[in-house]
Amino acid sequence: MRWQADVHVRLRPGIADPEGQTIARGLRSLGFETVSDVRAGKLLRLAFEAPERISAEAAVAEMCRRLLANPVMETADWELRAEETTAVGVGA
Amino acid sequence: MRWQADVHVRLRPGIADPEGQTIARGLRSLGFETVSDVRAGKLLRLAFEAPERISAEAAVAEMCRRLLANPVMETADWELRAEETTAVGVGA
Amino acid sequence: MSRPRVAVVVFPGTWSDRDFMHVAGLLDWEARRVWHLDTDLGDPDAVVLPGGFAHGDYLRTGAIARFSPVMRAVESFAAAGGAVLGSCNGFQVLTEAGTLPGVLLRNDHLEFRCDWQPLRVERNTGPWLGGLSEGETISLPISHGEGRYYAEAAVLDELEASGRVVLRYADASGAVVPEANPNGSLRSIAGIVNERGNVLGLMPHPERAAEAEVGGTDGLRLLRSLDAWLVAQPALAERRL
Amino acid sequence: MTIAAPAERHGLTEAEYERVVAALGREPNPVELGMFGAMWSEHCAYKHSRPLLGLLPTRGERVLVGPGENAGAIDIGDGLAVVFKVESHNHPSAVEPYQGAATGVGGIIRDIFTMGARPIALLNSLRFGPLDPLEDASGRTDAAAATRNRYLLGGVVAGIAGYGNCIGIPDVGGEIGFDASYNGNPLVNAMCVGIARHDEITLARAAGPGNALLLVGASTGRDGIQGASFASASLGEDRDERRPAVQVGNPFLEKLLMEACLELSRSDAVVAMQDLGAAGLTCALAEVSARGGCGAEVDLDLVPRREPRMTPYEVLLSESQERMLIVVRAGREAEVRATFDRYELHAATIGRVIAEPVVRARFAGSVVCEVPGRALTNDAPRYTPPAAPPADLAVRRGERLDDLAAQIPSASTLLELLASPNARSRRPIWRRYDHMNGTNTVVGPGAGDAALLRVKGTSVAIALALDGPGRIGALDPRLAGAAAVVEGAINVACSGAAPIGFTNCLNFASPEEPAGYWQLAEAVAGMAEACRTLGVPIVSGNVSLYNETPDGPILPTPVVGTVGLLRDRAGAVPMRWSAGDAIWLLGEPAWDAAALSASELAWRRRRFGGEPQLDVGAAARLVRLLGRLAAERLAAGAHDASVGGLGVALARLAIASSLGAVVTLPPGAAPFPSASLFGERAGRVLVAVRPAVEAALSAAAAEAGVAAFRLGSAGSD
Ligand SMILES: Nc1ncnc2c1ncn2[C@@H]1O[C@H](COP(=O)(O)OP(=O)(O)O)[C@@H](O)[C@H]1O
Ligand SMILES: [Mg+2]
Repeated sequence: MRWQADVHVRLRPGIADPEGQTIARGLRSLGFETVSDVRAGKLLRLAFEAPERISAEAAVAEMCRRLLANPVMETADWELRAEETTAVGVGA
Repeated sequence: MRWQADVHVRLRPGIADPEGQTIARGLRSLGFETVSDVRAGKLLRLAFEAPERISAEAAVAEMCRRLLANPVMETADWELRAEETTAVGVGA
Repeated sequence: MSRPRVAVVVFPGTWSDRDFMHVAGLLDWEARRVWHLDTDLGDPDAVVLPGGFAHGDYLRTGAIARFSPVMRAVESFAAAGGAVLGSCNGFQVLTEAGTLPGVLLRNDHLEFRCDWQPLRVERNTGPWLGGLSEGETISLPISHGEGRYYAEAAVLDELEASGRVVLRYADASGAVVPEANPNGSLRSIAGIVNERGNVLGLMPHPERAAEAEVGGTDGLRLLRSLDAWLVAQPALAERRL
Repeated sequence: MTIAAPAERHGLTEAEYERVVAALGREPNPVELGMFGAMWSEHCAYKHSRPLLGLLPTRGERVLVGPGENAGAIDIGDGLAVVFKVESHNHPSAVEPYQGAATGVGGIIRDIFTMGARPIALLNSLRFGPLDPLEDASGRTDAAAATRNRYLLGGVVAGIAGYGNCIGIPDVGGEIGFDASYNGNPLVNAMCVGIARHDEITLARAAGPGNALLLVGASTGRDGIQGASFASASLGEDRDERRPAVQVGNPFLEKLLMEACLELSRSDAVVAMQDLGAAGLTCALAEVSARGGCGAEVDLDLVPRREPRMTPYEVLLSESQERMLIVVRAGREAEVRATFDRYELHAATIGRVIAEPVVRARFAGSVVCEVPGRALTNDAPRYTPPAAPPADLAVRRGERLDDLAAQIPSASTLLELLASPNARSRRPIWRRYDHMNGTNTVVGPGAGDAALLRVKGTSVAIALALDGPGRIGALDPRLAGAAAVVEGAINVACSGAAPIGFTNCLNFASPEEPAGYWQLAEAVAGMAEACRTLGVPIVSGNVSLYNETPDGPILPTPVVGTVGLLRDRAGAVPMRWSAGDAIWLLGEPAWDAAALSASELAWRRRRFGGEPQLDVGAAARLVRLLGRLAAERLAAGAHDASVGGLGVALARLAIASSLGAVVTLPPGAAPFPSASLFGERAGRVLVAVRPAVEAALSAAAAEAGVAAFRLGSAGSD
């Protein structure tokens, strides 16, 4: 069965995010003065196969743990959907 | 009223994504052989103010158009929520 | 003693291996490149992880490299007390691998930065720093976009307490001041060692400072430290007899 | 099969279409028409510039490879050659600055390693509109345009840095200028320099029917289809529709390609290498076969794709980056493939060299195109359109600058010029480039007029500079061409090197306008003359036309890359003076009011006219003299006058040396002191001299026929 996962990798709270700060400044200088904060992260859309949802979930968790996020500074969560269906589950 | 938007910036389909390809290769070599594709994008969490949902939506759309995504190669969609509530709307 | 045998690890996107090989010639080291898919380091006296963009630095610097087959050999060499130097991308790989604590984040000003950088030598122990003096100011090139050292406060305190912060960004007079910090590293950290002190990770490029003609020789002094250290290692000396 | 597209779609005129029919002896099919459209675009075919380029001197004793190959090559002794070329990526950078600039750098690097040379340096020449409306004396830049210019500059510099830093080739110099004519149409020219052993230089000529054609590197997507025709049209209002899919660079992949190709250039299993650039596979197949006088037959089904359902037209014209075509001796494919495997690169055999001089491609079993390679390349149309100077030129040239020139210069004017966008420190740019990788950089950016790189294993250094002529082109494009050449030669000569070769990039507006073509023709003539006078050939180059927006054309911008040779780098001359040094000015003085025309000062005072001048013969004598001064160790330091004239040049030397100087201009400068101090006429160099050798210096200058003036000395506060 084919799966699609949208993995969101975010900086842990408290870690300085100069990229987010720069974007926030940019937005404010464009006239969006009420923007008080921006945090920048990564969005990874994965396509892969797994026999069933439970193993697909486990695979994404493992991919995040081993490669996609570095726990020293990042957290990851994801949305997993079976391709050609619309069921959405949220994991963390 | 305070709003939080999670903006997803993705490469348009067809645009080459060396980062995604490299991550896919990395995952396969770690043993996740069924990974057929990875597309890399950006995740931006914005905090800002707007009087109501309709103007908040319009503001995010405008921020995407003017700064957050280059329409030549990227698309943006977002989830908008009022802070301290849990209502979620999806825009594009 | 015979010439130090040094393994220079090469990932697909590594480039400072060429400069290390050149400097190895100046130092009269017997240096050998080891491709990242190799599992055997070839019984070296020291291992160098040079600068570059190991796998394009996509995702995170060093994230993919740490899984390369050669890294198992590097890790066990390090665990056995062997001299390991990770410079720039090599430092990033060592932190991703967990051989050294912390992580290197994008420079606080978001730009790549290439420049000569004064550094204060905080400790001169271990294989790579013995030829320098504590408290002295040396100058080495930096060249990175992601060199902002970060670790949790407790980890930083532990590093400081155990004397493992060995190099700090400084101004020309050796003062560690915020203006001299080129990337926003916490506590101006430019280089650290592991608990045993045999593994050094640093963002600067010692191999680029080995000849006056191209700007300076402090890097050569740093690298030359290895020779004396090896001689002082009875176990190694015996093995080499 | 593809949808039939009208000739219009591919940018071909009715007459050109007829020419295609004549070349084929039949109507082209839609795929073939697309191939002609791309190959006969200005970008690939040089329709309007080829006849002019014939004027450039390209021969010389040291020339190993001249124009026509991927890059030029010049002998530097010790069995080594320097291989170099400059190329533009203007239009793509206007649309997506980061990727446009990055892929420009990637493209020029491929040109160098395709020749079997290891790239050792990059340089870049940039032009943008003003970053601040207040900095535009012409008043043509509003806040929105300035914001866009800042975005473009940020993206372009990041893209150059992103690609060059990742692949590991140091960016050692360049130049940048600002003018309202570049609003919305920035110029991004990148130069790459490599070193090769003579016997490892690899040409791009297919030979030997039966030899295999390998396609290596990235898989093929729909990137940049019609990029060649896009680059050959102005950035008009309809640019959104013309826009091809943005190409994304992958420097990491290119690093692998580079290492593999360099390894293979030492093997006799490889007959030829050609990178895929504009017009993709079509251009690569046509060029290698036309150069080799043979043909190529490929099966498009064997081309690795990134996207499903690509048409033969798309596969043939895709401009996906980081791809190479390798011609491999029959029977040796396995060995070559093993090398690519080692670098984790995918190599597909897509066809063979054939004797019949045609490019033939099959798709799903049937032939989709069959075109003589020469028809696509050498037989492209050539035009010599009408040329005429801009109508208002005579009036503008007639402007007198005497009043401005006669003003008494003030310290605040000097500070204003030093801080001006066209003269201020470039450190914020070059510190974002790794300029030390390879440990060859003896003189890096900001430290001299030219970058100086040692060649390991020899006593030699090569000096590199990349220069454009500022605004002279608006008043005298011929002089602009000459000035770019002279500035390059003098920049390398200041470091003690002798110029040995040039490359050039011609950035101009539409040649279909008489003024545009006139500017191009004049500039090329001026470059040719100056090269002849210096006795130095041009061995490679690139042309970028149609640089204009609805607001108008860009300034004529011929950019010249110069390579100099310093036999003994121990004798390199720094850009510095020391306490007690005498300061001399060498070169034809420019004490007249016209010296201010096209200068930064005049422009800032809204004086856009005048008659710029340049004595190329005198400049050539100066270049030779500088070489001699270095060889005889008579010059302790040198720096040429460029933007901001002598005033800014003196200030730069003082800053570089952390030491001031007291100078007095000679009596001849008295009538027009501002022109004398801030005029920008090329061909003048400040030299620092130890007092003991002043007599020798002045004798050498007299002997060389170079005017020399003692201005003062350094260190006396
Ligand atoms: N775009 C650029 N990229 C890299 N280096 C640059 C760039 N522009 C200028 N430089 C470097 O900055 C220094 C000063 O440049 P420039 O102002 O053009 O010098 P000058 O007018 O004295 O010849 C030179 O070393 C040059 O190579
Ligand atoms: Mg100069």
